[in-house]
Amino acid sequence: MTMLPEVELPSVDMQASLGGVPMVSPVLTASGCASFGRELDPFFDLTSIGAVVTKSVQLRPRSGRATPRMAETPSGMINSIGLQGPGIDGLLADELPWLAERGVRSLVSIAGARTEDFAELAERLRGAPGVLGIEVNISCPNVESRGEVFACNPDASAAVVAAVRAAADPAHPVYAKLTPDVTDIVSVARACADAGANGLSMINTLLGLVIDPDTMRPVLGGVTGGLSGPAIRPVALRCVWQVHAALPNVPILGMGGIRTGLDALQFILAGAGAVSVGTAVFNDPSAPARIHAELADALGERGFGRLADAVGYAHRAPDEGSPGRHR
Amino acid sequence: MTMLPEVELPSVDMQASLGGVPMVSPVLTASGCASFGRELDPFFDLTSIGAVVTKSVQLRPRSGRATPRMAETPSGMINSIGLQGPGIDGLLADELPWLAERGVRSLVSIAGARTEDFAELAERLRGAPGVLGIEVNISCPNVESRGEVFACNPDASAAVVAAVRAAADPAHPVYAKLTPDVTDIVSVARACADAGANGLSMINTLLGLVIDPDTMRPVLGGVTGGLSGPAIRPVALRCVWQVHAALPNVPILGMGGIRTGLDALQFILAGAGAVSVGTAVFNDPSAPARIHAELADALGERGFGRLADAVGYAHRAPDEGSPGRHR
Amino acid sequence: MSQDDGATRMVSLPTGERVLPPVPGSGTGLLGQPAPPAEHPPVQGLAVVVGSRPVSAYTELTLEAPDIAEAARPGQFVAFAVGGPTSAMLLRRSIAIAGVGGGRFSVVVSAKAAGSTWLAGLRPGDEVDVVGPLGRPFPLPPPGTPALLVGGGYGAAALVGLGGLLRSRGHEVAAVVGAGDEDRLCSVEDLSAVAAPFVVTTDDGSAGRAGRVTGPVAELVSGAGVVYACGPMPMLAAVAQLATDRGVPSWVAVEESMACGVGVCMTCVLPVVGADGRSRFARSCTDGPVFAGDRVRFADVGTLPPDLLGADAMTLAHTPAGEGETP
Amino acid sequence: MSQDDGATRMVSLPTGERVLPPVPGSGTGLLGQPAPPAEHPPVQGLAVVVGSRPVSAYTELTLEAPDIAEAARPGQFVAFAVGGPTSAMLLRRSIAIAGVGGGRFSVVVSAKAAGSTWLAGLRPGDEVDVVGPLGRPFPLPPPGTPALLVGGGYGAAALVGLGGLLRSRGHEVAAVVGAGDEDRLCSVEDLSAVAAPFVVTTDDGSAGRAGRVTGPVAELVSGAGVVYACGPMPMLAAVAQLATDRGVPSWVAVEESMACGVGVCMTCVLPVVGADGRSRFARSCTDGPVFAGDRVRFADVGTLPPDLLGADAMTLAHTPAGEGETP
Ligand SMILES: Cc1cc2nc3c(=O)[nH]c(=O)nc-3n(C[C@H](O)[C@H](O)[C@H](O)COP(=O)(O)OP(=O)(O)OC[C@H]3O[C@@H](n4cnc5c(N)ncnc54)[C@H](O)[C@@H]3O)c2cc1C
Ligand SMILES: Cc1cc2nc3c(=O)[nH]c(=O)nc-3n(C[C@H](O)[C@H](O)[C@H](O)COP(=O)(O)OP(=O)(O)OC[C@H]3O[C@@H](n4cnc5c(N)ncnc54)[C@H](O)[C@@H]3O)c2cc1C
Ligand SMILES: Cc1cc2nc3c(=O)[nH]c(=O)nc-3n(C[C@H](O)[C@H](O)[C@H](O)COP(=O)(O)O)c2cc1C
Ligand SMILES: Cc1cc2nc3c(=O)[nH]c(=O)nc-3n(C[C@H](O)[C@H](O)[C@H](O)COP(=O)(O)O)c2cc1C
Ligand code: FES
Ligand code: FES
Repeated sequence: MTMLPEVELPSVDMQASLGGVPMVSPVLTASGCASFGRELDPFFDLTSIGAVVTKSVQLRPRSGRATPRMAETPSGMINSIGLQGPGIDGLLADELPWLAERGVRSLVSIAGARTEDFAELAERLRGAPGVLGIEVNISCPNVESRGEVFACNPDASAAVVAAVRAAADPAHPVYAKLTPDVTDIVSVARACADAGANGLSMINTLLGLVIDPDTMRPVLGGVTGGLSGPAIRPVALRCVWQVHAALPNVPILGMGGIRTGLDALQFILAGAGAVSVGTAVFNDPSAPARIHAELADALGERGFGRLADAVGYAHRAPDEGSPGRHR
Repeated sequence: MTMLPEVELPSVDMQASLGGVPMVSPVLTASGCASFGRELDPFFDLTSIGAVVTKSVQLRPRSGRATPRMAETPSGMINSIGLQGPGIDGLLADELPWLAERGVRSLVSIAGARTEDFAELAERLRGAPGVLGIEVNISCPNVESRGEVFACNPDASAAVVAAVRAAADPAHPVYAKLTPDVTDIVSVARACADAGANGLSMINTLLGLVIDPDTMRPVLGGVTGGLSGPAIRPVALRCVWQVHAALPNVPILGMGGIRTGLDALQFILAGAGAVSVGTAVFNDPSAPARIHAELADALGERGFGRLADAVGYAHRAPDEGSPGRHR
Repeated sequence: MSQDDGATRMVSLPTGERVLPPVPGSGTGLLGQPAPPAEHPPVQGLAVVVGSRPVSAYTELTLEAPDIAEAARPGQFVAFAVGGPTSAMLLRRSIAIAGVGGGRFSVVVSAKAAGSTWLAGLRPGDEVDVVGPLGRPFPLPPPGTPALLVGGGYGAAALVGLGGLLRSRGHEVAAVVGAGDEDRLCSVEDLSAVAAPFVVTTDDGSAGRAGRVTGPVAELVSGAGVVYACGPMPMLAAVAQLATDRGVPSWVAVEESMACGVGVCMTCVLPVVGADGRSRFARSCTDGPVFAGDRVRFADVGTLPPDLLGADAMTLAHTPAGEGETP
Repeated sequence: MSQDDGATRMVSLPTGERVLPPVPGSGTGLLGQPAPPAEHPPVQGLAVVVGSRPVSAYTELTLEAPDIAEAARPGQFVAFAVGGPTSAMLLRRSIAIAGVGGGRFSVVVSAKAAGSTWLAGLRPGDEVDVVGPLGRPFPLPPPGTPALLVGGGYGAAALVGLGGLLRSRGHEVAAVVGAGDEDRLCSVEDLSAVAAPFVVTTDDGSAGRAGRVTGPVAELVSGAGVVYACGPMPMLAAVAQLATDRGVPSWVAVEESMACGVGVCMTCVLPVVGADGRSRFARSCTDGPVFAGDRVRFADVGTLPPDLLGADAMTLAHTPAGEGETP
């Protein structure tokens, strides 16, 4: 898959940043696609990637939904897990220490049903070992707004972000994770940035449905589910492109269907400073490390000395050339 | 691909309806994926399908956009054609007569930049030979609203639908074609139905982007483009499901990634009374006829005597059984 | 029958395998402890197909993969990437390991839908990407314990290695192998070579005794000190019940739909009573596939039992899932 | 050199082929008429690979497909479905027909990205879904006209059938075949057997004359009554220019990115001067791939020339495309 150069390439500086916090790699896992990291330990060195993004954690332990929880779809899948997880207590007691002991950095994804839930979670994470920052999964139904998803509403999104920013450890950058299922993603992005988000994660899954031709009912216990995987990559890239064009100074953690280094490169060129690898991990549990290597090669091949120089590069004016051998 | 039954199945009544107008088959082509039908004539009998849905036609001939106009994506493609076409005069002079002479029915897709454009097009189609109805492609930028896409706004959508309904031949059912790129597709659907739409076509493409790793710029001349194909099928099914659940009496022409009879079955079960086959035609130019046959077999296998009985069947209450052998 | 006082005791064997006595759970009144994890972590790599032969309705593949073959223990499985480099199928297919030896392992594949059909079509010389060994192996009984093996359909294949191992350790082994019809019987020769009594059943009487495995199991279970079962869920439920009713510990290898196979996605869960007596959604890939038969809440599979840990936090999730809630 | 009075005249041959004299366009001042459509409509079916061999940097496949082989005329192409039944690649790959005979046809495939690589990897005995023959064949010159064939890279393969046909009709045939380097030369043997003079060029001088084909073409064109060219766009542009400058009619087979290959999608267009003297975006699949060399506006390929028919209607389309506008 990787475009291996025939000649030895000058090594590319792959240092990336998460809202100002430096990372050794721009490649992270995606929330819900790596659990809390442990299970991927046999497949690659977890300290070699930017961070493990944890499964979204809530205040209380959650069982998640009844099965079936997933269906495969063309070049993707839909899932409806229901945020099964140990809750913040379990995270702090069992998961974060395991990661911290091994020097693995984490970006903790938090989810809630009320603005205060998010704030409380951020507060609880103050000073937690190894935590690089907080990803706010606002693609959750807002119990105070008849279940409308926070991320579908710029005001509700801004309220959560502001509360989290106020409650969180000042050293923790706060990334708001956006849903693509909106008419105008730029307005939600802007609301989050104005409310103090240090960065934006995009995209969460698209709402989808699959019907089982045998039972002739929806496959998923939850009826609808989230569509992920390479199928959605063009939508994710479009969102990153639009938001970077409108808000060029807001850091973006790009995701949605990244499977190879060249996929990751597209997100970087569109404006993402770092990327998360989600569903591809199910296909290839060592994908994050492989993608880091492939991306480094791809950047080197294109004459980039530093990852940072490639961020947003596809937005350059029509007459601007390319770096290195493309110049 | 098709689930061929081992025993001879009782034949299924495949008669379908387009807003009350009967069709011999529930399978149609999709706008922009069959041109005006002629080119598919070598591959299957055009009179055997419900209708040819024409490429969206505008008042004047249009050149369309500069190339590149497409990029392949995982299980899909993005396109940015720019509505190249002969305009309504060319349609009436060359295309519709060709179809009518052969007894091929057409659903004419119309597009415009102003509400009046749509009304004028509908007016021009009064009494046109072989025309079964009108599909209103409201996924166009509205010149009077700084290019905002009509279908992203319930009021703008309703205005177009009302104007078309008023101007169109009363014998022509009017279908409004919705975009999935909205926060709440049900509200747009309801606005269209309230404005007099006889049915809803869904979905149009999702807005996407692909970056060329060589030029390191967007592949498409138009930067963004429409994502279609099996990749988007779960999103399309979700839209059909949601709208049928909210507006069970509004006929739906379902589309988005249909490639086999079982795919079409999912749309029927979710609430579509008929389906359009788009991108799959590029893979298999005889797909509409094949899908008709596969769908008929699939319905027969599941004990349905009539297509009509399967429409929306996946919404039945949890304790309701299945027809025929699934009972 | 060999039962002891209920204390958990691990017997270390010269091969490094850990032997867990299948004894009543301490304090929970259950017979089985949770199966301990495998000793060797999984690896990922390309395996070369060295043999393929039809086995009644199935295909037996033999693959060269020394890492996996050496680490594998009976009850574990592997996960294959399917469809080749341009596949639209992103998710791996889990298949039980049927036998190991000489740096090779074998699997028995039932061609169901596209992925397993692709697998079954592999030819000698083909390479396939595989991750394994995965999951927890069958715990071995204390020396001298007579064992009853019960296999349904291709599930019998997963018991072949176990049967051989038990015999080589001097255990008495009985086996019951059943299927819908003769064609779907599996591993009859291999298991009959190690087991006595050895009983075959088919639902339709086309081979062996007519009826389900439960008939012979009911007769044989009281002579057994431990029961091992692999096959369809209803069979596992019935066999576990028979064993538990007679006070005999049982181990069942369950088959739940899996997206990742390595423990990171939470799609493969089922309700299981934990060591602390509380029920949780346990992952069948990493907490299983082998569970103590009396710990699996078979009747509740596919539901969300209200007493599950964290079920109380799911109130909002009972409405159809919003896109971000779904994860 | 044979030129006549400029009237369009069709010569019907015993084989049923239509021969169009390559004469100056009536009234437009152009040398070539639009190429007439093929006589036989395309068919779709499975072809069996009966041969595969490496040909320098390419792979030559021979396929059994009597329908296509018998209907095909030089200049036409076929479109292969790629990746097998579980492929993520939806679009067909267009490949020129290199030779026909005995119910078989052959193609020369350059493995570029995933689809063409899959094609090049087909083995004898494999089946592949193919549609063809597609596109308009090279019109044949009036008896006695000396012809010059110019092939670049694998484009030379598309001229092999034509060379043979012209020779069998008694035409003098000269040929120039060029490529970047020796490895990318194609069909040298086949063409050298029918053409004299026969010149080979490589950009790097690794075989034949160093430099581009344009050198020898400039020398040979004045001895020709018609020029046929197939190869990369810049080569076609240069060759057509040389011919037109000398008043020699030329036919070029262009290669534009195609989604459907059958004329329904409008992705494959390029600006061409029509019979009426007006420029339009013509489909290279059904209006081409063979165009009169002086009708193709090579310099404007990839742009939207303002004088194109319907370009004036595109004003709104100059903003980035909205999802529904894009089609
Ligand atoms: C631990 C374990 C051991 C297994 N051992 C065998 C075996 O020895 N031989 C055999 O033929 N089959 C075995 N299976 C079942 C096999 O994994 C499925 O039949 C197969 O994945 C179906 O793939 P498909 O492409 O035909 O079906 P599809 O329905 O198209 O599969 C779509 C997706 O659902 C998943 N899926 C569907 N059914 C199952 C299932 N029953 N279990 C797990 N995932 C599923 C697939 O992995 C894939 O991700 C085992 C399953 C598990 C969990
Ligand atoms: C009339 C015609 C004749 C051709 N003859 C030959 C031939 O004889 N031998 C040969 O090796 N190649 C030929 N090509 C080019 C060949 O079609 C492409 O190289 C091939 O489709 C690329 O596929 P891919 O999977 O490698 O690339 P990808 O870039 O992955 O293809 C993605 C999509 O773009 C389309 N595409 C990309 N490049 C082209 C292209 N140049 N032309 C048409 N579609 C393209 C593909 O069909 C596919 O739909 C011909 C093209 C045309 C239009
Ligand atoms: C099984 C599964 C579980 C997920 N769980 C979460 C989650 O808990 N929180 C969250 O913010 N996103 C979750 N996601 C979304 C992913 O983090 C990611 O945004 C999305 O899948 C798109 O990326 P991908 O295509 O690389 O998977 C989940 C996705 C999958 C497939
Ligand atoms: C090349 C192409 C051109 C299209 N042109 C139009 C169009 O002119 N008008 C329209 O309403 N939809 C157009 N569409 C959208 C399709 O009609 C259809 O809604 C969409 O592609 C989803 O269906 P599919 O996945 O089966 O292709 C076009 C789609 C493609 C791929
Ligand atoms: S299959 Fe992913 S956690 Fe078990
Ligand atoms: S490739 Fe579709 S019209 Fe030419």
